[in-house]
Amino acid sequence: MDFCEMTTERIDISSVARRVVPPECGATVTLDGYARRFTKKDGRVLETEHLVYEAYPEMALKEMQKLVARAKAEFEVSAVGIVHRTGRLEIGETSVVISVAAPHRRAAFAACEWLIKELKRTVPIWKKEVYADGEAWAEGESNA
Amino acid sequence: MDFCEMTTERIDISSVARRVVPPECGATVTLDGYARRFTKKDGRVLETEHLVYEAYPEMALKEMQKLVARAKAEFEVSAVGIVHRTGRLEIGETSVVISVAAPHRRAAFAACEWLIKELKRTVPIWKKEVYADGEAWAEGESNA
Amino acid sequence: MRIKVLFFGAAGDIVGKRDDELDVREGAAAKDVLDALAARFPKLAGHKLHIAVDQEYASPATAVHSDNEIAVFTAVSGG
Amino acid sequence: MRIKVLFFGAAGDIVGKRDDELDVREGAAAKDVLDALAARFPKLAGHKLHIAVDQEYASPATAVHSDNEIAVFTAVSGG
Repeated sequence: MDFCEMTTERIDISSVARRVVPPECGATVTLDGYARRFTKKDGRVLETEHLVYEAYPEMALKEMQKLVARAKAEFEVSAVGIVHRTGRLEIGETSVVISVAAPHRRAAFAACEWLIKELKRTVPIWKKEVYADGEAWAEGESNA
Repeated sequence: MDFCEMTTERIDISSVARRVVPPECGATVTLDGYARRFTKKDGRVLETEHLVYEAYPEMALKEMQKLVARAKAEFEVSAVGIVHRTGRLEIGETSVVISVAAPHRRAAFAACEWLIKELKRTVPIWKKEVYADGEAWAEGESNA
Repeated sequence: MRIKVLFFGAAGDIVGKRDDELDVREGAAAKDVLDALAARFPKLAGHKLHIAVDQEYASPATAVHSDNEIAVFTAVSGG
Repeated sequence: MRIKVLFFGAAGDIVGKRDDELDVREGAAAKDVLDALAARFPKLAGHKLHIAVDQEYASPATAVHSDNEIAVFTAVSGG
């Protein structure tokens, strides 16, 4: 029921969310992350033209699978799906979808929020922001 | 950007989530509620065959719009979409989708969780569970 | 005065219809409407009922008029 | 012994390639690999680097062998 995937194709949110619907559940919480056009950096507002995500694919999948196992051990959730896109993404396109199904929605919200925080901290994927006049690797939210 | 809708058709989660993507945002949190097959009641486990949702449509839309206004006043969120289905629903079919986009995902999680809690408490919609040998109106989570 | 009342959810099943007409005194409040309904449909008595006047939740003291849209229902259970 | 190192993210741009070979002493630890890289690529010095051995985060003391898959990268920024 659980799944972790990497793709270079567009991610359809429904197809992730609807794969985690066990019969004992009544709610699925889905986090949909996407590229924002404007980023504040050193007091300036940078306009991003597009993004490039690079992954260390085998390790990224292993780290995602560890997160799913930890989420299922620590929260009362029934199913978790994570899909992360890599390669070039246009502004507004979904980079990551995390769906969590649970018998009670409170656990689904808590687990989904924990999963995206941990994914950004531990899963070896890097985001490069490309501007009209340059590019920069995004700084991680915190260190692993 | 915000929207509240009632429909008797199937709800596509992506089409709700992707309508709330403002350029200053980087994350959308979506709650997808659906009919569960098994419900505990008075110590028995009932198997639901299908559901029927009834609404007081004009008032339901007004109450949803109030919730959206309150969510935007109380949380740092940019856009909210709510779609609720009525009529007959089969098990596993989505009854409600709430999507919240925000510059920072923490506010999106908090607002989405608050919205579904309040929707279940205040929006005049009623769920009837139909079993092989009878039917019953669901009891609300709490009183308005 | 004569008012029209809409019923939703379990309330509709209990009274056996989705709307009804009811006579209440001029200047009646929401509470008077609920009392009149309880007298007419004793099976409603065991239920906690909500009343909306013109599509807004009403308190027991909310005044009702013959041109108001009045709705009575049990605890909501959407979502 | 000779080891192969993979680079990802900013680390790859800084060293100008996605993998490289490096000579370290037998029984070297992850910390020795990072020190050798810092000596060879001075521009890496200003960055906090992570090292993975066989696709697992390694501590400075983790032993490395010539048949390990070793990867070096800056703080992750997916999501």
